[in-house]
Amino acid sequence: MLNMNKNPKRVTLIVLAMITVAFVFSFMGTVLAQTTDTTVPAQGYASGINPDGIIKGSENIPRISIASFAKNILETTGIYAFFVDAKVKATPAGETITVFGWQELLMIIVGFVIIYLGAAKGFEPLLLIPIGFGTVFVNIPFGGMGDAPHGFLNIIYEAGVGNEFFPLIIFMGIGALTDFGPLIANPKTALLGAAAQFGVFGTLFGITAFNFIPGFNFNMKEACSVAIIGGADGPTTIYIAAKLAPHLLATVAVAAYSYMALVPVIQPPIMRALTTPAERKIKMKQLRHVSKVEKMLFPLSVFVLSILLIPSASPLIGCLMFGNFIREIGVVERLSKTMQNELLNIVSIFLSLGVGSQMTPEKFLNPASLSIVFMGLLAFAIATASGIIVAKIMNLFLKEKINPLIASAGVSAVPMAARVSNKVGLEEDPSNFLIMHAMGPNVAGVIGTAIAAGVMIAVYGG
Amino acid sequence: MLNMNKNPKRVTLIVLAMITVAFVFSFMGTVLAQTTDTTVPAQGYASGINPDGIIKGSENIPRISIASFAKNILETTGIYAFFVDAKVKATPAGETITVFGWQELLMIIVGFVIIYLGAAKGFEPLLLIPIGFGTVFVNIPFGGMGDAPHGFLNIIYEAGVGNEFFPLIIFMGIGALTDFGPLIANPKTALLGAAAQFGVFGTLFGITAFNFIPGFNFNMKEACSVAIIGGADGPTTIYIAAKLAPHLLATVAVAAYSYMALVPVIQPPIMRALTTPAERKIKMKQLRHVSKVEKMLFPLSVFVLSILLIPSASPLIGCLMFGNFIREIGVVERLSKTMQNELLNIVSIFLSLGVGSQMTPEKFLNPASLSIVFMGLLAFAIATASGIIVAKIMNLFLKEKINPLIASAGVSAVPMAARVSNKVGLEEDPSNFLIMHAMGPNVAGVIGTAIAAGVMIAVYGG
Amino acid sequence: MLNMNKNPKRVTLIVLAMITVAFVFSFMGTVLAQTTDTTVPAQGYASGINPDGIIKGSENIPRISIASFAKNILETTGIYAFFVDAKVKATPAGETITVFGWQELLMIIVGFVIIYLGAAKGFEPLLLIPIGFGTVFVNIPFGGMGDAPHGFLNIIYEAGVGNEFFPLIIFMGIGALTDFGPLIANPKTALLGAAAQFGVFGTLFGITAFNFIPGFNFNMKEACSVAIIGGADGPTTIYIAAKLAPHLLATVAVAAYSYMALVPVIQPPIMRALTTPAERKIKMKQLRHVSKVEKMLFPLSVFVLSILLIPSASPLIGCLMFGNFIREIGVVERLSKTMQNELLNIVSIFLSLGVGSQMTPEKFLNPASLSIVFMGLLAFAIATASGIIVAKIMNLFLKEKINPLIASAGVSAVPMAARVSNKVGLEEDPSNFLIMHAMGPNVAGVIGTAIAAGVMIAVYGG
Amino acid sequence: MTIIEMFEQSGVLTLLGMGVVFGFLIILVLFMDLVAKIIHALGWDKDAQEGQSVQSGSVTAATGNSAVVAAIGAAVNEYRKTDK
Amino acid sequence: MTIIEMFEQSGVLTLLGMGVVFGFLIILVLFMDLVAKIIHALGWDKDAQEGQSVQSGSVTAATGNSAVVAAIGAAVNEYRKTDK
Amino acid sequence: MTIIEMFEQSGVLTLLGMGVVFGFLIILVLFMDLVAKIIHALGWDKDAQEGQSVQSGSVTAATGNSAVVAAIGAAVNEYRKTDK
Ligand code: NA
Ligand code: NA
Ligand code: NA
Repeated sequence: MLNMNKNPKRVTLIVLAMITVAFVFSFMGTVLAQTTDTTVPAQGYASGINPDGIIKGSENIPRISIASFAKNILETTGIYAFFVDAKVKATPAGETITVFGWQELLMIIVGFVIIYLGAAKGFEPLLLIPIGFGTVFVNIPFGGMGDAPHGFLNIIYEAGVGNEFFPLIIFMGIGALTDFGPLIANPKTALLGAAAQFGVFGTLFGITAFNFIPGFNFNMKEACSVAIIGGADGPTTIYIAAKLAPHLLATVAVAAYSYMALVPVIQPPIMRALTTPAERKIKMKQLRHVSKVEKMLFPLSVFVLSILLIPSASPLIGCLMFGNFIREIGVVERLSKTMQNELLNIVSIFLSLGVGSQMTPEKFLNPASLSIVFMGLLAFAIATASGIIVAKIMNLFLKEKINPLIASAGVSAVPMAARVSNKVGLEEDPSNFLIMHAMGPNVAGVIGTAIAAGVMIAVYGG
Repeated sequence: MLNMNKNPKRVTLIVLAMITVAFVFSFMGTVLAQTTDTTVPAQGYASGINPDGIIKGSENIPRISIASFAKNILETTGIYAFFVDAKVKATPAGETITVFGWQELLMIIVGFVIIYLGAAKGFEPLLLIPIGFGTVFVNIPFGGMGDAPHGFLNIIYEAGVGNEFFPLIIFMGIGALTDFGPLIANPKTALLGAAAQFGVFGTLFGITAFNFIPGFNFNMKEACSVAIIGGADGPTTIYIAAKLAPHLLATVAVAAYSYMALVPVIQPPIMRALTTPAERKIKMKQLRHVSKVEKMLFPLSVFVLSILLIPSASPLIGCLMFGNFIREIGVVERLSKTMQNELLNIVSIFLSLGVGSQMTPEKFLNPASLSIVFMGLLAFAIATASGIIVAKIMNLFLKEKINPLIASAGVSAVPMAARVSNKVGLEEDPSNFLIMHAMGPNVAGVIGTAIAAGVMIAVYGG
Repeated sequence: MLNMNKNPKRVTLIVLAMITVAFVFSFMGTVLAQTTDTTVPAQGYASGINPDGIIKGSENIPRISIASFAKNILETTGIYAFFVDAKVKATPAGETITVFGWQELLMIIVGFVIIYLGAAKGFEPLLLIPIGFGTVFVNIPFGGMGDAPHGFLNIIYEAGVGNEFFPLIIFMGIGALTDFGPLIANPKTALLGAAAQFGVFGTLFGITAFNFIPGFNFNMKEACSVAIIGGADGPTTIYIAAKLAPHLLATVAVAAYSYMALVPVIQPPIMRALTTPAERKIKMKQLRHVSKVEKMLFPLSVFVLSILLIPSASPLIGCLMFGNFIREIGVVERLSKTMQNELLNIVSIFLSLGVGSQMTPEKFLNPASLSIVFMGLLAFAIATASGIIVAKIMNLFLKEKINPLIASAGVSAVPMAARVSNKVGLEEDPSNFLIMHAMGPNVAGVIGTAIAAGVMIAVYGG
Repeated sequence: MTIIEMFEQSGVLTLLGMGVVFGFLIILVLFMDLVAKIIHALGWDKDAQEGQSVQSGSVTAATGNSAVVAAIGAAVNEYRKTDK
Repeated sequence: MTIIEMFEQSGVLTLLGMGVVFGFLIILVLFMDLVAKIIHALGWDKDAQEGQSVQSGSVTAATGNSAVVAAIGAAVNEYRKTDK
Repeated sequence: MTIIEMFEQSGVLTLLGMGVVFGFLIILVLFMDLVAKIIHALGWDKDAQEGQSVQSGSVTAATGNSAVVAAIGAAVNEYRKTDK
């Protein structure tokens, strides 16, 4: 047996011999089968004795000539399709729309721009690169990757993007990656995470205002799906969009992730404008150490409170806290690692590809997309500002002042926003490290956005 | 291109400019689309020139007032639901039943108790923690996590719990983790693994007896699903329940895993009661070393024998031995690691959540659940005792006596039961390490239970 | 709380007490439920006060006697089934066929032969071992592992084998594992990868010729599915078969992987026959170093060209290049590792099991299978030879001669074929390492085969 | 729903939505304070009090060894590649 | 099916089910003995006979290095965290 | 379709299919040459020019350390197993 490696030729011969034996047997079966035929064509079936017969099963195979082949190959190039194609598709609203080849090309370019943004350092590459590829994939003419039921992207979308599955798995992974210690050590920073949700709700007015422009028709469900971008939470955004306005899913998801990547650009000017140098120099007391027991009880506490008070937010909060409990309990290191790594990575790839797969002309190329881009920016700005303002109000009552720079981290975008707080603080005082203090509002922002999402679901149905 | 990181603002501007260009294009499409409208309401559609028009698509959006919102938010709290809720559901038997809010609360508490049991060191935390979270998740009012078709837990359950998928994947992983060496070195200990199956079959009588109590109605299929708990094998238990009595799946799975965790509590008293100190001191000869070729041939041998003799057990045996063959063959280390780690962990999380998702009032809160808990305990006790008794009988005929303490490991619960054998042995003689000897019956118990499951499927249909 | 580990018995008691309380509650529910009964049998339902009653729900449970049990167990052994069984099944062509037990046995033996081939060092064990197990699994009588909808293998097949899903995931993984550097450094070797596709198209004639033999009926779609074996690319082969001739999927996949494993046996004689010793001694200039930017742009370039020129090949090319871009871009190491390892391994296991699950008598035991085995061999031989011949033709025009031994690597079978080039080269000149030069045609062969597949899909429909 | 009505609705939703968000997080803050006090009273936070010095020590070690960590990481990576 | 009948059925199932379980495992034991003898006769078990000393050696090494292993494990873990 | 027709069809498909395959790969080769020239002109390939010595150095190191790598690999493996 172990000699096999030394005699590969003999092995090959033996295998071929075995297959030949199988053949002899197999013929018996087929000879039997042959008798149960249906209607034989006039020419009979092709074989050596009847070379002019028809090959069985070849009836519906198209015939090609050099000319037809050349024409066919030419007409199935992408170049040709981009110029000539015109397909009738249905918009999410049920209206028929003609999608032209150049629109597909435009979307492919959008896809490559997303890839470009993602591939540049620090722009949420883990998400934007696969989203960009998904966008390109789905718009390839004759690619069929988004087609039901067997297209690659359709399979992925149906598996977990159009429902609760992938977003909640991602939340489990985020929970397993997150250390809530800074929030537990200084619980009042949770209020800054709450304040940032003004970015979510305030944006509703802006979206409503867009309705004054002809061509824009946002109803409240759609407005909520757009406004949640201000929460700076990818999975929550996708979760809400899938429930309230699936046709906007891709656009709001891409906007959310793009602005999360742009947090270092959007936030600092607002932070500087709303704070005085003296405020930016406020030093905060070092955080107390948090015991293991507190870290273990925290996820359970948040989960129980969410069940009692706002159960429509419980799927999001529950999965986040499930992941965090697995992390902190210590006895299930295997599961914790899997949630943080393999499972999170695999689902990230699929969720991102699936989000990208919704970036089709009939869903994306409409006025709503543009307004979503502008409203997303507004939402981030409001969230940043309202966090800072609430911090300043809190400072009126607190003995130990809060550095308002940490309040901008309440938008979530963990841990990018906390790093921005730290960076702007260091500009003013190079010895003042705010990162750990900013992590408190930062992780509270995730909880706050989940609660806001729960309110929307409670009001407008899940 | 590489300068992008240095000029994030410029990049942002460029992107916004590109999007605006896309917008110009996009309007063309929608202007065309606008023409294909249907019936316009009397007021016309809303826009700047017709601010009193109806916003398109807003017809079915509910309106909220402060009062209705407050009422709605209040009535969708968990606290309210636990007191007031009453839903009509169908039991597995098809009868309608009213599920009250307090029953959901009770199940959530049961879920947290399961989490508590799991989180405590050594109580099968890898399984009980996710089962507990699944139990809590599915019972959250307004959470909808168990609802078909898009609920998180429903997706998981349909994907692999209600069919053969996850249990068999777990068996592959267990096979890849198991070293059958001790069994190969001392094959006669396999008989102790067989003897422990009395725990499975003997429990049938107990379950039958429960039918004397009004309100209990176990038929043979249900009795088999409960009795298999005595095999101390989670995936086999789930596999059988999914085939013979899906409505009992969660209860028997939780019972099985709980008692597997309680093996160190259940077994020692029985072991001490049935053995004399002299027996407990029996020293066994060191196991011979097992060659690599034997380890490679063993999984194939067991698999072939199961195909020839009891093919209805072959899915279980086959997957176990597939994993073990991958482990022992050595040339596919990649697959072996994946089966042992990532795949096993991911599927464990999903299987456990899916099992938990079956713990609903209409399935769990009935007399059967209580009897299952007691019968599971009985099954473990019978399995332990019968293993020991058979070992004592074998000692009447063997020259090299078997220490009967290793026979209790025949229940499986790998490797917990073998550790218990070792511990009880050390109490009597601190120099007598039984762990390797006990691994033989321990892994044989897994095979034995799979065979018993095969018998049940052969008789009562798969 | 932390004392729990010290008092497991008390914990057990507490838990049992809690369950008993739950029981008290639970009875209320069921007592209510009992009232909503339907028709009670004449004897009444069984209980302690009516021991002669019928056990509710036991009406349809079969009764067993010792004789019937023994008969049943005997008739459900594999041995019995192999001798006696005869099931009516439908062939892929829709004809009814009787599958006998011995045919299932034969397929199980084929499965074990595949396992044997795979388990021997160097024979694509990562794929052939699971394919072999899949083959065995699906043919186990009474195993039901391939049955719709709940069979283990049916679930796997439906999830990703019968559609685009698993093959494209594998291509992503291969992309993430492949270094295209050698091809970028010496692009003209891409032509050798193109030349090897003669192995694909040339085989069409052989398959057509088989139609002369009575019992063989290959139409063009089937011929393409078989010919693509010459591309030596497992996922592409499966992808094409799933689109053009699903009933041949397993056979062509197994043939493709088997011959990929046999490359070291098939290629060297052809290589030696077609080259002179002087040619085999040609030394090639060391490859220039390839910059990171080139490696990053390469996957995007190939992807864009495929979209513009032959979009029907874009799903394959696109996924390959997605994986490669993730690899080369460097900022998403997490995703790159996941694609190369966990995701690739998990999907490999499933794809292979799913391929194996198609190896049933009704699909495999027919004349087509035998011819596929011979045609696969022919395809590999033509591919090898045509690569070498094109290299010799190119040498007529090139100043820097190409060693024609590297041209055989154009068949793909990465990196086996490149190693064979190196080995045959070393036989002639022990200082002439060709491996890096051979990697160019080797990876180009993957692209070339994907283009050939794209042509087939463009012509015969996807 | 007209645009004016939608502004109104947005106002109601903002007012009450922010109320719920703040309400929840304030209750959470109070609850966490309570839990922290109970834990302290029961003495379950000893690991944190003692751990302070230990933890900072381990952090230093980790930072100091970052070159070693990177080296091991690279080695493991290398090993993985060879392994395939 | 009445309760009495179900007791009877349980009896039949126990009797014959245990028969099958024991039957299968006894055949397995005999088969394994046979396989072991054949392997020994063919000399394929040399790795085991020679391996004995080697294996115990490696076990000692592994145990002795457990601190190193733990350190590397921690380092790798640390590396993974930084890596994200 | 008769057998003769199918031979004919195979011929057409071979001729044109190989044309497409060669066409695509020739365009790819030309495009790659172009990209390489542009990259060189822009000076983006400096890492490759400088990297030459560095890379060969690292390769030697990697080879030299293969024992260490294997040891670490084994240790990590061991660690994983204990970990479960
Ligand atoms: Na947020
Ligand atoms: Na067992
Ligand atoms: Na190829």
